[in-house]
Amino acid sequence: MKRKWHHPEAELESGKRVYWRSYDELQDTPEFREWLEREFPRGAAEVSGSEADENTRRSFLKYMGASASLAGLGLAGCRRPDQFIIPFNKHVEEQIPGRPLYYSSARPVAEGCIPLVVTTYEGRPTKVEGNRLHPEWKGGSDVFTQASILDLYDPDRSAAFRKEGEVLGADRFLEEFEKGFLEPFRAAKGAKSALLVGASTSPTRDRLISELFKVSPGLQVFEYEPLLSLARRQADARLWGDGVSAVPVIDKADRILALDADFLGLDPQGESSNARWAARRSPGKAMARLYVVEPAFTLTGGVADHRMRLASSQVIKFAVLLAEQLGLASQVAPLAAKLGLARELIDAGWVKECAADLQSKKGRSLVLVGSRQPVEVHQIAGLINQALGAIQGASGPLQLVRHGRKPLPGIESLAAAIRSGAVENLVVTTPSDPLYDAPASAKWGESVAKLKSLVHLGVRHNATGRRATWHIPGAHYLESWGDVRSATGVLSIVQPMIQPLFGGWSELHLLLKLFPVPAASATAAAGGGAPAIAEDPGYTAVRDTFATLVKGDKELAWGLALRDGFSKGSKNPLAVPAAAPAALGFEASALADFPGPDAIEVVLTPSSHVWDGRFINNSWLQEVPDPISKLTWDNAALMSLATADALGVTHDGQLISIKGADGVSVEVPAFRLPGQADFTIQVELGYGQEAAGRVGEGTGFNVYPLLRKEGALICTGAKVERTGGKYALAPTAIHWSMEGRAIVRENTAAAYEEFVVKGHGEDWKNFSYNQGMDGHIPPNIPLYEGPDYFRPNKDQQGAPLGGRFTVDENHQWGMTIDLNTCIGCNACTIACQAENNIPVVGKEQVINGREMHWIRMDRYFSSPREKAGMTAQRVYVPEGRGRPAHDDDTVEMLTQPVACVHCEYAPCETVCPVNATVHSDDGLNSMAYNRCIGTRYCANNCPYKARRFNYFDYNKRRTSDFYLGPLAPAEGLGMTSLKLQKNPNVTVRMRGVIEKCTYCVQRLQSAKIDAKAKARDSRDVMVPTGSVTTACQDACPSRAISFGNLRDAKDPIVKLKEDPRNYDLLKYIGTRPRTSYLARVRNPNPKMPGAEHVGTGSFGGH
Amino acid sequence: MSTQPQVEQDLRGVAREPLVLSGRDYKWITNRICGVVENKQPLIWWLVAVPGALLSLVLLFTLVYLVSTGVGVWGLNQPIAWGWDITNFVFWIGIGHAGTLISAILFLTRQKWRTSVNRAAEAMTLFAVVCAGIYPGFHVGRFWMVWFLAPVPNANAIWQNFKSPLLWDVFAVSTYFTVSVIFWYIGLIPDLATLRDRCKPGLKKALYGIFALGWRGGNRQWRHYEMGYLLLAALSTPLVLSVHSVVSFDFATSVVPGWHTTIFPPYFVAGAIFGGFAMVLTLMIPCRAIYGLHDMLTPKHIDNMTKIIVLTGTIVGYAYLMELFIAFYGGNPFEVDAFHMRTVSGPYVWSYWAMMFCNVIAPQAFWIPWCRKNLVVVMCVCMCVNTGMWYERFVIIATTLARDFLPGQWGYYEPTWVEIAMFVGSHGLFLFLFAMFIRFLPMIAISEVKGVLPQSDPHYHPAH
Amino acid sequence: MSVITEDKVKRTWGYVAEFDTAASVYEAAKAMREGGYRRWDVHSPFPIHGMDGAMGLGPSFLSRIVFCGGLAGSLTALLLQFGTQVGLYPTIVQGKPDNLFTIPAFFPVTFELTILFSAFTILFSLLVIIRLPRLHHPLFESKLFTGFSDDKFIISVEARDPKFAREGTREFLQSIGAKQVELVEEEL
Amino acid sequence: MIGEAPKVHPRPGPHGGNKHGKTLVKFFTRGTGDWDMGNFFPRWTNLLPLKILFAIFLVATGLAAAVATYWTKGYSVVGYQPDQPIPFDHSLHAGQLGMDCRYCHSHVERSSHANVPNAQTCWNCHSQIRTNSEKLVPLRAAMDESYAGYTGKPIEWVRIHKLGDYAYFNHSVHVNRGVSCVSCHGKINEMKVVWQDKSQTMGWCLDCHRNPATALRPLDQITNLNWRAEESDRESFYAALAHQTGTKVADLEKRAQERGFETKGPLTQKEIGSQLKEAWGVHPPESCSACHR
Repeated sequence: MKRKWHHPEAELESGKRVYWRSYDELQDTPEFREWLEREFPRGAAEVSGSEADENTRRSFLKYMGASASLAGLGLAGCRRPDQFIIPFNKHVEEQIPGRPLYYSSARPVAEGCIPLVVTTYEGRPTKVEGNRLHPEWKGGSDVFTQASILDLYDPDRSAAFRKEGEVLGADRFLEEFEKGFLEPFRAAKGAKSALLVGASTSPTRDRLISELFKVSPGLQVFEYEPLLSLARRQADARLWGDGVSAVPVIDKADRILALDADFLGLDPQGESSNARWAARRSPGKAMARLYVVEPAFTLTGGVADHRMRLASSQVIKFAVLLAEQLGLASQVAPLAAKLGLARELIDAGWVKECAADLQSKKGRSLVLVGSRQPVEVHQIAGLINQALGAIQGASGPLQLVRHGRKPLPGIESLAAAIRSGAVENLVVTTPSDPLYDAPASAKWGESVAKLKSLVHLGVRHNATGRRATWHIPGAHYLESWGDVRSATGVLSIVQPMIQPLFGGWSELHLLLKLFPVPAASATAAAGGGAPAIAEDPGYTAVRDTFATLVKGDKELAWGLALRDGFSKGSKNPLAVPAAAPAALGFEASALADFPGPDAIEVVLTPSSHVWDGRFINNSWLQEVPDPISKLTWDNAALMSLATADALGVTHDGQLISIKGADGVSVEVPAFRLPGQADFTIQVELGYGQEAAGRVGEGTGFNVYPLLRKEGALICTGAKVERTGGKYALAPTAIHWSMEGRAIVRENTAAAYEEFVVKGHGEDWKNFSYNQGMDGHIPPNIPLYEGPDYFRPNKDQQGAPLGGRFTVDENHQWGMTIDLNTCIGCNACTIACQAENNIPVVGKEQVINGREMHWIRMDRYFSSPREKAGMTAQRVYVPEGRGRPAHDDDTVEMLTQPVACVHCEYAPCETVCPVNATVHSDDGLNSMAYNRCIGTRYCANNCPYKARRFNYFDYNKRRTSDFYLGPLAPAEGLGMTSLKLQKNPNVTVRMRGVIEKCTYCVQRLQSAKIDAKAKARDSRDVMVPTGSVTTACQDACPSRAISFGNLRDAKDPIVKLKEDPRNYDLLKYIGTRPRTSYLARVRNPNPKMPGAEHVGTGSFGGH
Repeated sequence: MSTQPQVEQDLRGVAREPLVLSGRDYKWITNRICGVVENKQPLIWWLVAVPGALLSLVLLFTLVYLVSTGVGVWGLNQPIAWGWDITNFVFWIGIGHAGTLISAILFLTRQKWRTSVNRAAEAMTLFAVVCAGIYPGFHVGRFWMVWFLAPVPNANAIWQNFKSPLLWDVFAVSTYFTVSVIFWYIGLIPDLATLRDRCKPGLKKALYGIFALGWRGGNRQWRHYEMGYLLLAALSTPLVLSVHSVVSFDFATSVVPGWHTTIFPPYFVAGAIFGGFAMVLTLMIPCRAIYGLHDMLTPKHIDNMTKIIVLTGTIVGYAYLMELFIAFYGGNPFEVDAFHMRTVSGPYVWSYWAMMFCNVIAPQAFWIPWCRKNLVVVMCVCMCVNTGMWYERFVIIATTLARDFLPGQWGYYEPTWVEIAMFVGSHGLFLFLFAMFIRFLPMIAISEVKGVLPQSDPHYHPAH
Repeated sequence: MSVITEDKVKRTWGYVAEFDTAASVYEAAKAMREGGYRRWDVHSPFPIHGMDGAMGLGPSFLSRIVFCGGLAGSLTALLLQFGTQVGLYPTIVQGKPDNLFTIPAFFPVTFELTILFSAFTILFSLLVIIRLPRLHHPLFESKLFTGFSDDKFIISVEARDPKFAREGTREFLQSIGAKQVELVEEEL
Repeated sequence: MIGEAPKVHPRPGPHGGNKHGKTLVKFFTRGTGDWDMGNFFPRWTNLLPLKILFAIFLVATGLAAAVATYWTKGYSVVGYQPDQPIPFDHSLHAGQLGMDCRYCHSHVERSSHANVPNAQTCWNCHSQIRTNSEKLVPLRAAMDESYAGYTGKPIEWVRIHKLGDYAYFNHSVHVNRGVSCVSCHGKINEMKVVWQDKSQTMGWCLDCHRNPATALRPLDQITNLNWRAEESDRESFYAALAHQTGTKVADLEKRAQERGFETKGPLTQKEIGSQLKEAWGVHPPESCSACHR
């Protein structure tokens, strides 16, 4: 019975915008374009925004490789609509439909880079991961890097060339730009012109700028980003000379003192500091000890062994006191004279013992200073570090790297030059948005008005872009060629993965345009290969630079650099410091008084969501909860409970006005958190932008007006009062306390020594294993034995239970999360979001408690007082916030990532009526979305609350349209390009189904399939040890997450599961989770005041 | 209330008061009960039926909105994945227990006073189960996939998970509904015959005639009929007990502290009887007044039911206290905390104490005979119990989920307008269906009431 | 015994006799039984206690049928559950077994289906036994008969009864206390 | 009063209601008139319940049968045979000419997808052979730059086999572990125009995953769609298997005997499959996450 269906002639959609571009050997040939458009007609249809296609599209989207699928509902009898498979005309090298390709690249950041490996599916980059080959980084990334992939596909990215706001086509723009700006610029040899760039370590950019000086001697170059540490650069220059920066190498330090320095979090210093710090936190081996002095909890403060809360403006006094203790009294004498009350208010015992401890590890001690601290503190720290012998060439914890870059003047000088008439034309390429974030001292708005022309190159059409005469859409780093040096100088090539989706230019491209027509770099031909790649002029420029930087076979070196992601042996040389730096003339400026109710200190910090504001339109970052406050989608004025009381703040979200010392006032909602210095308010920068895009619009509050001078992130003497208004904040956690439950377990290094190292028999259990209820779990006497996933199947037919179910004898997956090295940075959360197509739900739904992150970062505060009496903090404040009624210096922060722990005896499974969630033979708690009907019973019965429910069609509708249901526009997103980011191997879930961590089952399956396909007729189907990783594991900057095959004796996970610190969360219930945790170990200095409280956060309760 | 003195006299009388007062005869009973159906409905009926119908439309609208838009239109969230939906389900299912219980258990225990209330109570059961069924049916995320719950052979070759209490629920509730319908219908057959025989030819007679199945009341039918009815009663009794036990398994078999409690099945069953009787009284007392049924729904009936309420209310109160005691005595800190937060420190403490007052304190009034006789007091207490039983389910579901194992994922839940509209709408549907029942069917079992008249005893002689 | 009236053929079906009280019909029933009648019945608005004895009827056999129905329900449920959970597609949920040990989880559904099948058996076998639905019946031709659903007690005697005699039976009925007696004829 | 003859009315006979064409509605809504006594329902209504019951039974059975037949993939999908832009004849290429499947579907052993060949693949031969065929116009339009109708547009093949978007099938693991193309696609080498030969439902997948022995065959026969177990040579099969697994033929034969296979006579698929499953450790997953993720 063969029936024929005749299909109508397929209509080719021509003339529609195609985003499918890639730098590939055949890119941009008609074949390639066609392939991209035809091979993925659905993707293409989405890209073209065809409503008709969207209507017929199934909600379970899968972005398959070479297969087309435009499914209707597929009713019986009615034939599904014909679908087409459109193969290439010519084969694309290395491209196998259905298999990903991996390329190395790097994400440039202000003082270095994050080396990456990028996963691409048929030309679409979908995921970035740390480059494990990189000599300094060895993998790992951070939350911004993980989220940067979303920026690439941001539909609100600048997509058009504009002249005075008017959109011009690329060709016409180029023509007019050439005539209107470039020709006059070249003709004037750059006179009265300036370039405002962001911070970068790109050798090519440096080369181009210096070459540009030669041909355009009139050009001036300035550098601006609001969060650059000018003070550190200044101090480094004073202490160690020009072109040298002091790079901490954390793993070489035994004692670290961080002075307002969140070096593990938002104030990164050095390279791969998290991993290096983590490496020194193994109990039993010589553990490093971390002292932190800071105004409010940071991730660094959270993992500190000793932490002092101290107003940011007072840190200098601490530094002075410390210097005195370390025998540098004479050098700091001018400041010591101005200490005022500090000698009484700063715990002298703390300072003394801290100093003694640093001194005791001479040569292995390190003092780090936060970027926002004034130059004096950096200088004092430099002196201390030198006195402590931290600088010993390549072996010391502080290395003086000679990068040779000349410091560029900042925005204040530029503004002055503009106002004086010295600069009339300005080219802005900085990734920040000066019209929004420039300090008041620059009077930037006023200055810009004086310009004749303003050229703006930016990925976002931000405030500066809107004001610009010429706005050029910028290329994302995944779209452009570039190069970058890490902090120690290792050179990486930034490779594009895809042609600019919106036709943007890279910074190098624009710089090259400024050259006289036969471009300087065009002389060096790019060798024989790949002419097509030359479309981005940056390519030749980067290759030219590269050729000057390597010796030997340049072709080979280039190839290796592209393959490995770095150029071997390209580290910068180390500088040798003067034996003793000359006494440094401290500016004898007055030291600010301790803040008080009338003179509040406001600390402006980088945002964990939007950094300095550049990620304002990145919904992943907006929605990832701040690691400490757990706020999403907003910034807030964080304050201690005492401060809140003093200011009359009774509820979170009450609006306060902050009036700076010079009268500028901003309004921000208040949010209370423990562990903050009193009368210090911390606010994140970067919010409240007007030109933000659809995601960022209306989020948060702009506090840049408080930034009075470049780098002046500490504002003292502010007047703060309640305005009477209220604002709805969206925190994802409403509770602070562990309620005396041993959830995040910790103990001290001394206890480890006692119970584990020196202990006998079962003593080790006293360390963490028996904490809480686990010490008295009654014996489990089952009627029948549950499945034993580690017992071999007797026969292929046999099963552990005598039933038909057999276990996988080769693979049993398991995970451990080391709470000792996990600092709670959220990189895993975002990596998981990128890998698993997790939707963003918007602020309203976060307030409703419906965030979808598969990994939730639980954060608890604990303090001895809480432990003393459990009832003290059980105060219920309406609006659903349980508040500890305490806030003191001993408060500790504990973080714990919680995802599905894949219980062997999973309570969720038994309650599902339709068998949508059952156990797999390799020990996964699997979730079949297509079977799920959404009773949510599993979510209720999950003790870890790891299951997430799709309350709405999150993937299909805009966050504002959820409640409209089918009345919302069919393609309400207007965000079709975002879909290109989706991982084709993971189902995009529809409304009404539960989802949760799958252990990245798509990776596991593909590894197993590859192993089987490789095995062919042999029985050796075990996945090679360590060859499969989960997304969170890859992303973790401190390697806290380990994942592996418990059946593979060689796998490190097997050892970790036997670690004495290993414990199961909520073991009492008997769920036998496959994810277990390793208890945190704090390493207190027993002589420190309050040392007895350190590392006891999980004691005492149950 | 012309018969009141008579009643008083009767009450003072010897051992057993008559079940039908004023010496009413068969004819009177037939006329009075059929009269409700045959005569025009009083204004108050319209005041119930019309708003009931409108509210049912509201329910319909919210259901359409819910299914078309997503469960997100409710206020549920991450820790609290069940809220008013399952609360209302358990609430209605609980109410749905009194009917079959009165019919079955009281029948088996030869409580003849049941005859005056069982028909309405059974109808109430059905309507309550209809209301209840809406919630689990529609609370799922993908309503159009609900058929996955039915074990039908399919091309995917997959089946249900028969270990899931939710699937047990599906079987229990649908069985309960079906059996209740059968029970109710079998009971209705003789009365439908009465209505049929009183009707003039026409559509009405045709419909009553069809549903009366040609009942001829012959003893050769009655004897099998009685056996069938007895068997149904015998089956319904464990069924009633099982249904609410199974509903309680939804909670009791879970691991959630505050749910994971072996006391749940009896506690739920007692609660269901408790709430069901309160709802029966809530409905029957107005009906009695409106339709002049005082002689059939006598103070004795009300007295009996209030006594059951105070009994079951006390059982429920005992269960509440036992829960607390077991939590304390068991020493499981998660459970201790769960109950601590329920009763003292959690976000929903008010609902716990509302429940405590309504379900345990208020019914204690019924120890006092005066309160059992005063219909105003009875109505007030019954309304309290209705409210309290709703709160009980809310306390069990919402407060428990809001505060379980990991404080990092604690939350708070409040309903949206959709949930409130659905709640009100389901009450509308219930009232509408009940009004329709009053309008078209005999609300008191005619043949059964006749059967308990003294003259129905074949050895009865008026002289004695 | 057919009478032709106009175009219709009528056949005598029997007599119906009306009684006023339960007690009188009870006595009359005893008399009927003693009088040797076989095909007769007592129609009453409610089941009269002891009437089975008076009429000489034994207990109903319905319960035995229902037992079979219930058993069928139990077996169906067990088969369905065991077959699908252990036989057709065993799955591991919460480490629970996929063999005989899993049966306790099947009790609730087994119980419910037992009840459900029993209830259906009751309904359908009851209807079969009492031969309902039968909307048309010669008795409905009688004027007196409909009183059974109100306040009257009716004894009906079929003409097929061997003891039936057109006059004799009427007299007998009157003699045992019938208030009214009516001849029922059915059309053919 | 006693014995009063009932009134006689002209009324329908035993089957009157139907015969006289009265509709039910009319019947039920007839006026009271002189119908105040006597049987309200005509005699034929006594049989009505049985008739209705019977009708319901018939309709339900029919409906169930219809759904079971037509509302299944076996009916709606199997046999799907769309016209292709180029009427590529598999029976000619794969059948008569004996081209290996992997010549065109070249990534099938490496990727989840068995790719449809690039136009270049066709062009390899058809730039020389039958260049002027009418049928090959789309190919020339795609590839032949000298052709007048050259567009460079790739060929749009109509997709035949499609699983749900939520099912992740992987070709490579099947063809590398002894499952032939023919198991899922049928005898493509005999199809002039390809149709879908198997329902490819989940139940169908599971049949094989539970009993892989029904499909496994030696790896060198994967793309030989004509291979039949019965035609394989017993001795060479066992010799090869023994060689590959490093066991003795005798042991293998003993195993076959234990499994209840005849050790003489022609081989059967079951025997071959069961031996290969054992030898290669084939253990196809039945877990949800194997295909859904």
